[in-house]
Amino acid sequence: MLEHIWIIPAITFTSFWLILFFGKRLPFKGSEIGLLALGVCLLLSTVAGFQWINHDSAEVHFERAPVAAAAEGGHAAEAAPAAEDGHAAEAAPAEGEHQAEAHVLRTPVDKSVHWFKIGDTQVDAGTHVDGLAIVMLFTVSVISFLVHVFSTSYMSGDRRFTHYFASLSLFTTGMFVLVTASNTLQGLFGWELMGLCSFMLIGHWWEEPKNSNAALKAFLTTRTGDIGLLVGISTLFFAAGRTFDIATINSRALDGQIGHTALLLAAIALFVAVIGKSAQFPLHTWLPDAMAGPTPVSALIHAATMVVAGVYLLARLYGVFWQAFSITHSSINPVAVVGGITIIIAAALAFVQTDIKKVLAYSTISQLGYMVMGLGVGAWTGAMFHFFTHAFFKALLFLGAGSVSHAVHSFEMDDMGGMKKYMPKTFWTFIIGSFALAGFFPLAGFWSKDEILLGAGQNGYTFFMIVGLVGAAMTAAYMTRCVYLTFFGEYRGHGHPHESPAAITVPLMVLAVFSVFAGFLNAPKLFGGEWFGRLVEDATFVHAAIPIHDFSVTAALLSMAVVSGAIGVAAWLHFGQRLPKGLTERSTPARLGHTFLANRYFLDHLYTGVIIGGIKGPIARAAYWFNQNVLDGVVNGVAFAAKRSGSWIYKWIDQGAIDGTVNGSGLGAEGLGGSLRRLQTGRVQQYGSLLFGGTALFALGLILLVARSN
Amino acid sequence: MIAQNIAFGILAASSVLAAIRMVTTKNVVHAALYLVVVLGSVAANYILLAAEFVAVVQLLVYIGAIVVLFLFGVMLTRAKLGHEGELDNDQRGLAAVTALLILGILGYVLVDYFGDDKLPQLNRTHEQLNATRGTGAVGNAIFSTYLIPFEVVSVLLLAALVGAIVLARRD
Amino acid sequence: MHGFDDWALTLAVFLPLVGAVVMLVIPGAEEGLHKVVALVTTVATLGIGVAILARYDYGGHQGLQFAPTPKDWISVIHAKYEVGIDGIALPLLLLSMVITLLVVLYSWNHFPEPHNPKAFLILILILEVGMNGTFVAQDLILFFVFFEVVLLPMYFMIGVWGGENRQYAAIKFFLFTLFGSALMILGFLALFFATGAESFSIPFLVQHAQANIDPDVALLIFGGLFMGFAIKVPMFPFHTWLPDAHTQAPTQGSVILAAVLLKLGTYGFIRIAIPILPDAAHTWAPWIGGLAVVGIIYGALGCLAQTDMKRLIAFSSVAHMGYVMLGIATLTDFGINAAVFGMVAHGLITGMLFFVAGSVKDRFHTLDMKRLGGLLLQAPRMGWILGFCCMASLGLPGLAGFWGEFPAILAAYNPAAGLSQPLFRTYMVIASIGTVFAAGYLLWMLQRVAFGTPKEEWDGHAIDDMHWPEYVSWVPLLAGIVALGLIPNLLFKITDPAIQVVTAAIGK
Amino acid sequence: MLLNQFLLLGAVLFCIGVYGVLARKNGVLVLMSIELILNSVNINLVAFGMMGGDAAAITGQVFALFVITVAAAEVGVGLAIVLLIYRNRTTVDLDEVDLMKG
Repeated sequence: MLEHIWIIPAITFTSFWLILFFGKRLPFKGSEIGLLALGVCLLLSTVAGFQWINHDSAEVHFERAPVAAAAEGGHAAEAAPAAEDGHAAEAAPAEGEHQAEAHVLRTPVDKSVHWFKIGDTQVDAGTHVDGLAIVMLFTVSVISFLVHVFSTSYMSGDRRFTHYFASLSLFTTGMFVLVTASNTLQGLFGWELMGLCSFMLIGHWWEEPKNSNAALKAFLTTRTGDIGLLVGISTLFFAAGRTFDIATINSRALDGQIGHTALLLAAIALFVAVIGKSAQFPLHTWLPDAMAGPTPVSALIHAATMVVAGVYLLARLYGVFWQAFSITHSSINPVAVVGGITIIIAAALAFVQTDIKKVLAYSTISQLGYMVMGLGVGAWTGAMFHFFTHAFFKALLFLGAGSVSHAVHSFEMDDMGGMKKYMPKTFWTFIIGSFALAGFFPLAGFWSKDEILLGAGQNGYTFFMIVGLVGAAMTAAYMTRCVYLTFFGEYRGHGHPHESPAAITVPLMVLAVFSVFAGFLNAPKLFGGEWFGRLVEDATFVHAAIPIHDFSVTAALLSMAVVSGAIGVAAWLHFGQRLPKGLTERSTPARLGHTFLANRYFLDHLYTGVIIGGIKGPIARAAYWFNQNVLDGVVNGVAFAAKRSGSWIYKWIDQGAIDGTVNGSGLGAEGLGGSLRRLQTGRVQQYGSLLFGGTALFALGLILLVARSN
Repeated sequence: MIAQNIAFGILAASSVLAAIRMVTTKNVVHAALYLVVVLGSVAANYILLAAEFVAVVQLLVYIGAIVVLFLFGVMLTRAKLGHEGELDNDQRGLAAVTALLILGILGYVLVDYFGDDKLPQLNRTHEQLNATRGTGAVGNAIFSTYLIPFEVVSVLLLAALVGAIVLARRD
Repeated sequence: MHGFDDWALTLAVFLPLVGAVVMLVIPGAEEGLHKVVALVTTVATLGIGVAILARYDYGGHQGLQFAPTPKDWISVIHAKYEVGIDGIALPLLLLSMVITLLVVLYSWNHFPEPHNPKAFLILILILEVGMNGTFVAQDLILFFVFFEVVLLPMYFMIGVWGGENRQYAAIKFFLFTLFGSALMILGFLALFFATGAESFSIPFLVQHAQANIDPDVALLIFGGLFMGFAIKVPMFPFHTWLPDAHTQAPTQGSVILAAVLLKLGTYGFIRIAIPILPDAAHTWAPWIGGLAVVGIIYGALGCLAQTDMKRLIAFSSVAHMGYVMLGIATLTDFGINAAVFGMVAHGLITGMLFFVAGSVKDRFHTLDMKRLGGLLLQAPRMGWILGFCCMASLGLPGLAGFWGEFPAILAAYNPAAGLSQPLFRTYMVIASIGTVFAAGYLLWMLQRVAFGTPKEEWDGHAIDDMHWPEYVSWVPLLAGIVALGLIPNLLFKITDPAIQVVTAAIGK
Repeated sequence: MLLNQFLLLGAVLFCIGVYGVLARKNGVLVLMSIELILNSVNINLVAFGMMGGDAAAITGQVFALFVITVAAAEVGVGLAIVLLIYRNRTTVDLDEVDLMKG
């Protein structure tokens, strides 16, 4: 299976076409094809997972860099390249308490076919399967499969049920292509394919302008980030010696074969793409708007595809970022900073939302911030682990929100309340998801978040650990608010809510199980061993460079305390009805703060109003004006001026007038302002004179040329 | 030789002057008459160049037919026989510049390339001339070497004839 | 088959002319017969094209193929009838054949006012003669003649079957291009005389021009050629004829104009200007690249200001040809490969967009985007095809447009030796920004035309979805877009050996 | 006699003709100017013919004859057109014949 991993995207791609062309004629309108395809994919990726676990661990040995050295400052850097060259034995054991421990890598499985060739550069299309790809494949398959199941009920009776399933298939294909890609160019294929599908799915109900606007915004924002991707891929292509191959790029970057300037340029450019795709500050604004799409799509976008594509890119080309930003050497770098800012600002926004999906959307942004920050501070494994656990509980929460809205026909939390007693299954699974998201022991989110925070602390990024803790507290608090508003108190909506059918609740329960137990896969040895870490870390480039840290009870206790405290305070405020009423009316700073948040830091105004409005409005109009009046004016003006210059020269010769320059510029200006029609006098003789005059001038030029060349 | 040069001088001067008057006069009928002068001078030039058949055809066709046609045209379009208000359009300047430009270029090229090349002297008798490049020779050439072009031109004339009739017919 | 190889190109060029002559003698009332004759002619021409494709030697043979011994044509000036193709001309020749066939098919029930299928189809066939001829000509005079042959049918097509402002557009198109041609022929003559007045043959000039022409003179000559080709491309700031011509031309005219005629200019750069005067091209390259990226951004801004769908697509051509020219300006194998790919891709995609726009106009009698909307509700298939074309046009990977854009951007990172890297990298970034603009205006158009609900004036009107001529003429293009997008080697395999020859000359 | 004296005469007449074509408003006068241009070409043809041998001289003359013939045809059709324009518009002023005006 590992050799033939291309089958997985091929299945979903085929399913897309089948649904598109034959879906409408089938009894279940094409949903059965999608379900079947994803079921097979899930099966195959599970098989692939088992094969990977049992895969030959070839003799590629390396030693872990000592943690203490990294934390104490800089020695790891010397150890790292040495270790990679296979001389780790000399370099590593010298340091302190953490004896370098031999790891055995599973060899990645590569398979490629000739794609195209230009000059001496041959580009192959291929698959690259390693631990990271396997985990991604599995996660994507699970989430996508459950989303398919959920959708059969949730979307039943929709206007474009068949199209919807076709797009889901294509969407999943995009993510599969990205995660199995062996070169950046293929990655770009998957990346943009997802952009296309998100456009189609967010704008699924395109009859309303609001939805198509959101779709446009999502596509354009991510596309803006893609400028970086294009530039980055180009830079790396040449810098790494005319290759798109990811493994080669990573190893050359780590070997120092790529100049630092080029590397830095590429890393910054790629990071811009990550910011766009993974909705990091300041390009995060599209994600909340993307809630215009159907809820299961939001689950898919947020949990397993699209937005995590950016994080995946960051993780996949980590060698580049690692070297370019000197992640071990510094205590601050752009990746960590952007991730940190995103955590806080998105979490803050989640407090003022009244739409349950938007709360979750901002929470996704915030959690993506964790992953990005994790990668920024060198906690590679932690970040990937957080992606893994986040996928489950975020999908759970979105589907749960979908389930609630299915019952009350609204996403506004003002229309909810007291759902606990109407929808017990949804309620309990949602609670599990919320606690997992908040990072409550021993649910999934706790372990992964903890690993990121620990990494930040130990790698010398203390400030970012604090940011992470603050973020964790905020997460716990806003989720408490969300749960309270949705499930507790009195029912504020209309109609009669009821529990959702099995097609909706079963996926919720499956996800809930994952949310509870997924965390133990990489829990410390005490609780089951760092199995996940060993599984994914065999990714080609991680090598010895990335330090790993033992579980720290102190850190865990600290984060638990923070989270519990936040939940406690929030619960006390909400459940005890102690929220200060009318605070925004009484206190000016509070009102300003609320306005600021309610307007999402005015970033949307900046983008939509100022930048897009500017380009689409005045700038485009000015360019067009320039086109019509200046360029066309020049054309027409030339004709006009030619016509006029005849009489002008006549006068000039006749009268010996001297003020030629003034007249000329005046005429020129008149020519520029000349209207479109001046060229087109329809007078044959004028055309004739231009023709004759032109010919004469050309002949003149020719004579001069020949005279010169003779 | 000198006689020929003097003749040429007179002919050239008269044709150029007449041509200039032709394109500047304000009277359409006068213009046609100036055209006659130009065409006549050119015909005389052909004789200087020992092309008497062309010269005769020039006189017959141009002055005999074409100018008459022009005069008919002038009459039929009811131009006044005297002065007319304005016969030129407003781009005389441009036209003059263009014409002078072309003249300058042509002149430069001609002088530069042909310099003082002399026309060959033909020291032959009248009979010899007639046999080699006179009317007889021209006639032979037209009906042997240039037979096909001649036929094509005939068809062209026929087409023009039909075309002119179709265009000018009143219906 | 030796005989076929000698005659294949001549047949490919003049077969449409035979068809046109046959149609001339058929009375105009026999519409059906005219359509059949035109169809048979174009199919037969394409058949020859396919045979050429089959017999083409894809291997190491890098020179001209299907090239018979040149025959004397105008012996006074040593102009010969010299034809031949290589990997650069072959795809474009086929593109021209395919597009003509599809246009004839599309015309089946789409004759614009004032109808007259006889004249219309004859013009299309004559256009094909000119287009095919330009791509196979290996003699500058022959090239020039074919290049100009194209003008007249297009002039009449716009001037007779065009929109309201057709005569203005037609004259503007004609004069503008003629102006460029004049400079171009001047350049050709200069090349001829400067190399000793021996031959107009392109292979001959490629070998002898560089060594025999004074560098300063070469710069001037390149300037003349540049003007001629740049107007045809069209490059900023010589593009102003294009939107008018496109907006006014009938659908078929727009398709041919966008799909094939614009390529004559870029093809001229790759076939004539750069190989013959590589050093001058090297000096000019930064300027060409600069104009190209200005064109990219400028075309995009122009698009954003439009309210007319067809005019928007026309402006998008300016932007897309900017990528092609950027690729050429890098003077690298990647860049020029991208350029040829971009030409073919643009031919397919923009051709499709104009087809769709034409069909929209057929149904709604307007292309004003303020009055359109909800196409997806009234004619879902057409709407989705429009969406597909927009995606292809904005360079989505997996579709043909991507391979014209991305390798050009890639090549700009590392232009040919001696060109300023910082400058071209700046171009690269600007060109990348252009991709966002492209997405912006295309999706904006899609949103306004296809999404939403129909405007009141069309509410309740039954709008036909696609007819069979639309199916048969569109499906091959759509399939081509996908096939080239997924397997770019289909094209790179053909173009690359020929382009290596071109770039090798630059290295020297 | 110099070759150039004839060629230059031709050039002068040609340019006068060009001026006339460009600057005259009356259709008939434009046609006359065209005759001037054709005549200048004829002078050149015959003069060039003189430079070669007998065959060249004959060729030059025959060409001149053909040009005269074509000129006659051209005048015939041209005047017919002018007449038609006059009949339709009661003017032969080319400035007002602007069907092609956009």
